[in-house]
Amino acid sequence: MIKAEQKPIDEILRSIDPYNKILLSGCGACVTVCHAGGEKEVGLLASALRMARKKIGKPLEVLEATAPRQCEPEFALEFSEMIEKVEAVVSLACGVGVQTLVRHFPKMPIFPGVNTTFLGETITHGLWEERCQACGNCILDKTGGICPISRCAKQLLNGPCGGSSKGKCEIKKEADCAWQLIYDRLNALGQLHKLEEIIPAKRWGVESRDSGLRRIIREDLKI
Amino acid sequence: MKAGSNLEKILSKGLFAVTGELGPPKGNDVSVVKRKADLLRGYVDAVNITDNQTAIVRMSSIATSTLLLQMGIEPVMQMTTRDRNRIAIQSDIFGATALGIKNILCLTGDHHTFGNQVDSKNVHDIDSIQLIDCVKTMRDQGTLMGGEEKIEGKIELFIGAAENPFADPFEFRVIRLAKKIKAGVDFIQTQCIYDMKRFKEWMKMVRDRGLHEKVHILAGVTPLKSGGMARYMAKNVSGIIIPEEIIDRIVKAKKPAEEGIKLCVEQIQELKEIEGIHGVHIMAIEWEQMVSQITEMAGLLPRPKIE
Amino acid sequence: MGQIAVFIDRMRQTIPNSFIEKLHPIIKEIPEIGFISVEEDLTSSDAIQRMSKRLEQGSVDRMIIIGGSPKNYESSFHRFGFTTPLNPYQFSVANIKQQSLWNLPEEESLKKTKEIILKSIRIVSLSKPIHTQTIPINPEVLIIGGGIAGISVALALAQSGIHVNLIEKEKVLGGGMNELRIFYQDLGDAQKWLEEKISDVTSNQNINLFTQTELIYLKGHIGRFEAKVRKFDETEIILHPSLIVVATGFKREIQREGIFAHRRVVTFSEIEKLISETKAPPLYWDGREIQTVTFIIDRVNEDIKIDSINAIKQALLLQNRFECQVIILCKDVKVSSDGMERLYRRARQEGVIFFKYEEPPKLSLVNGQFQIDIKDTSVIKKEDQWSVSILSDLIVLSESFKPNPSNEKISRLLGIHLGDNGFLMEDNPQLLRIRSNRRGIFILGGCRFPQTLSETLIEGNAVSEEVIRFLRNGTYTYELSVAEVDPQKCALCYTCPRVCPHSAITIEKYAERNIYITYGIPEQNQWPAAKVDPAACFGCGICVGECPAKAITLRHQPDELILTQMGINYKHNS
Amino acid sequence: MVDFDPKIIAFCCDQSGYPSLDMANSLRLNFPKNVEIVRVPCGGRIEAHHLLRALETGADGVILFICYEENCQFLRGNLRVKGRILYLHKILEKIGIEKERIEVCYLATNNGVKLIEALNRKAEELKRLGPNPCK
Repeated sequence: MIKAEQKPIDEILRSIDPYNKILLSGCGACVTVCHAGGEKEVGLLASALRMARKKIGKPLEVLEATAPRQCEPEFALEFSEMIEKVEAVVSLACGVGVQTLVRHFPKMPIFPGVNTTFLGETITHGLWEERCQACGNCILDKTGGICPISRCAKQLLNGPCGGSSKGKCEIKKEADCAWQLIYDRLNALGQLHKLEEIIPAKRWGVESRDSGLRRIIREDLKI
Repeated sequence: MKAGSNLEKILSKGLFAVTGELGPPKGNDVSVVKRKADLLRGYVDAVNITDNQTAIVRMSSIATSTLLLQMGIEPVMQMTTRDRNRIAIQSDIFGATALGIKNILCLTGDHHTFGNQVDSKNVHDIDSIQLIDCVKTMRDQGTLMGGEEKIEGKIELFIGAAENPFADPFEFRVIRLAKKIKAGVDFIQTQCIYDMKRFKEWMKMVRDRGLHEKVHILAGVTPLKSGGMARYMAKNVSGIIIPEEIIDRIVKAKKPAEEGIKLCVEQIQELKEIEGIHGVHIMAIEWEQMVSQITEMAGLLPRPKIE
Repeated sequence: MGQIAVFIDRMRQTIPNSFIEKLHPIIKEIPEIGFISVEEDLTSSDAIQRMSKRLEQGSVDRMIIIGGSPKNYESSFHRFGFTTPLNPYQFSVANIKQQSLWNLPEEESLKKTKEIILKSIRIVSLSKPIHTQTIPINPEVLIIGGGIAGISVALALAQSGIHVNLIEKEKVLGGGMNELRIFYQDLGDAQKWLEEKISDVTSNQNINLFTQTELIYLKGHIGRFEAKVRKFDETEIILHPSLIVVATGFKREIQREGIFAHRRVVTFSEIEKLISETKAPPLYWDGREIQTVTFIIDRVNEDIKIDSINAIKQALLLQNRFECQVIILCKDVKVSSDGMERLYRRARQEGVIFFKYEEPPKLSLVNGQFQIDIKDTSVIKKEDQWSVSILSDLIVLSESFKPNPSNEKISRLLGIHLGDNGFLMEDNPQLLRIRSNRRGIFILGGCRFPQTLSETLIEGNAVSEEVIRFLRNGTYTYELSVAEVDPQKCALCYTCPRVCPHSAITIEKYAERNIYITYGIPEQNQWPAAKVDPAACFGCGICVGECPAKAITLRHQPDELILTQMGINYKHNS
Repeated sequence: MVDFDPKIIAFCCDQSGYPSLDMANSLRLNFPKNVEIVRVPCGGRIEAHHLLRALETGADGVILFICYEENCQFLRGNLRVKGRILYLHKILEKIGIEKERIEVCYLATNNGVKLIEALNRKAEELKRLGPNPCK
């Protein structure tokens, strides 16, 4: 799922400096799961913002609301009534959710409250790691199910660089070398022969974000 | 002949090749290049020109290689995929070959966070093996990468790559070498060797697969200047293994630098005896003046002249 | 909403009458008040009876006490079995004992007291009644592990008419007890005793015995567990125990290296077998007559006392029955269980030699005998300690006691905690150690910590007693003062199942997808959400504090009660 | 030092804080003047937003009386709340509020004297810090 981290409060305070009444909107999906923008975080941040503004003598009124999933237009529109009452919105949803609000409330200033960080999984409670870069053409079948694009610092597709040492990456010593993991896994599966194949260069410019705005169109689903 | 470079000629004649390394200046001061090149002239068959090594911004390897050509020294132009996408890579190859460069070393490059432009975006459009494939396609098929598009003119390059027998997973290193050969590499320069036992083990794996007959392997050596340098490299540089006894030997020596040179010469002599080693690559980092002494002591002089 | 009863507790004249007189007019001002009653000591049984009678008249539906600590009232109500017609959660205490309010200057004291009383009234007005729930329970128990711990509990429960499923991984019952041949105290035949117990188990109608059987999964909670076990022939059986007893024991292990690999270095189990099988002296081992035996204990297992006790028992037998000279080398003699101190003294009287060591004894072979060199540490000064050499025919060595390797799997399947040492963990050292962190699952015997037979049997009795008491009524009643998840808000983030200390939360399909189907909703029409099992929840509120979606409320202490206690009118600003 | 009676909200865990409070009451120890007691079943029940709300709605300081580490009846409630406090301290630092205004004090069941000492010390400290600027 999408992982995000809350922005530093001073940055959010700077964004909303000109306003006296804002809506702080959370999202009940990914950002709730990674404890960055669920209802609890909304409440905490609202209190913190109010306190910070009271301290400098510019009291702030904060409305709080959390949508089940902010990136759906209908859920975003549920904020309509509240948005009419405020001067600006800080959204704790991921970058997608923020833009859903932007699309539906063209005249309202809307600021992000989190930094959307990556697509990742929970390793243990409180530790998340990147697993996918949405490159647009999955190669996990070739690499034993471990993604070198998101997990190798150099996105190498044909084996580890010279900096792989004792299973760790030289760039981030706490990170496992993706290619060590791939080697171990293919070894365990008895599929080391897969490593002998040269994986051709990826078609970044056609499949990934380098191709410009990507869209998925399902004609059959269109209403 | 694929490119007709001096290095290619020596290797294809079955002679023991010697290559050196030159780091371009952190600016446009040509005199630095000249001074370093003069120290290597006549002692090596070709000189590697690094491409923004350790991601420190330096004079480009194409420009520096061209300066060397003008001085009458043969360069091996290093090219990393860290900073160039396939448009820039192929364009640079056009330019380099037009300027007379005949050797290329295909690398991924050190990670940009090690350098002095940590905020930059790394490219890694293709990796080193795909780069080898790209150069080979340009040379042998006369087309651009992946396409049918014909190249105007003829690309002649002797294609090299690096390999590190000391990184992990050890068993993967030979597979990776085989992949590079499959992609079309002509010669290999290895990471600097101190752990002779592991290197010999690796070479045995290379020979078991018959790879030593498909590629010229140049063993990398780096003379150790001091005990401090040995310790630092062993501890901080991933993919370099320096056995304790070697560190000990340098640390305990009365004149560590001299001992370092002596050790390096011994290593070259030992490497020469290994089946499948076709040359050495001497990386005397900021110590180019010692190359003459090392090659002399190791009995590698004079370097053959081939017309 | 009905009216509020006010009881003023003078706490045995702690609060002066003059102060109470001043309180009356203040309280009377409050509109919700039904009646006011003053008691001398509200924690006494007759006062509580009076209070109960007063409340039965039914004019009020909630009450406050003005007095001391709520904890006092709660415990004495509990002690005297006080049942009011009021719901116990619609009750609040204005603790004016705090700061001895009556000792302050009059104006300030009255102002504060009024504040505290008003706060109590606000709290009691917000409190919602919390009821109890009763579920039927089967008198059925699952015991995992057929060692002596499992056997003893199984027999005790079966005798009380409880249906027992006893599963054992191995072919035979007995577990670690099979190594014990002689009792400690009366030196009786332990194997015979065990065999009788095992035959009792196999012949008992109430015990369903599954050998070579393992637990595969467990669902549900106390009173309603569902366990799947797999037998050696791959058949699977689903059981529905109300409670589970884990008694998987521990493992013995010995590492024999160097001289310890010699044939005449034996383990406690081997010498026990030898002693019990040799009828009369002399004692032979490895074709050699044994005259001197040296025990080396505390080499491993430094904090476990079984070795000490075994060594003393065996030493006495060797010394008396086989006329051997016995030496015991140890770091400490650990005899802190029933009668063991006496046994130790007897061993000394009978001539068993005890030597304390600090540095490990050195062993060598001299003319076919072991020479053991140690430093005598009875002298405190190190330089005065002299070396002692002992010649011995036989060395007895302790095996190390290791956690059962299956503990990890058991802890994962059952949701009970594993300690750092690999043994299963009791819930809380302050409580009964047979309770696991999960309600309805007991742990006993060596799977928690290796211990002597008698201790295990005592623990077994305690478990049996708890189980019987729980199953006696055929129903289980618990208060719904627990955490509750709103499935609509649950983001399925798995935070609460991970943080729940009692494994009372699981992700289950239970929420209703379609509002038009009003009951008996089939599973495919339910969506998954975190679910707190009210029978298993202890009501601590940790999950409530963690939930990122604020989907969990603590029924007996929702946010509004906390904010009211803080003095905030919770409606404001929220 | 500003002369005022700082308002302190004291959260008391039912296992340690509240029994200690009872003990302090029985010993008739002197409290600071302005203290609100909040009784919670376990330290783990205390949420971060309760503490911020406390400061926001007029408290000058908050103190949590919870069980010593490894002594929680619910195994990890005290550790969880400790984590929440660490997180809150970061927030307070960012918005320029002294993090000393939120404090944890570990108690056993019978630490009545320690509880009162902590409360009095807290009151002194808050007097030194001055009134909460976010009231």
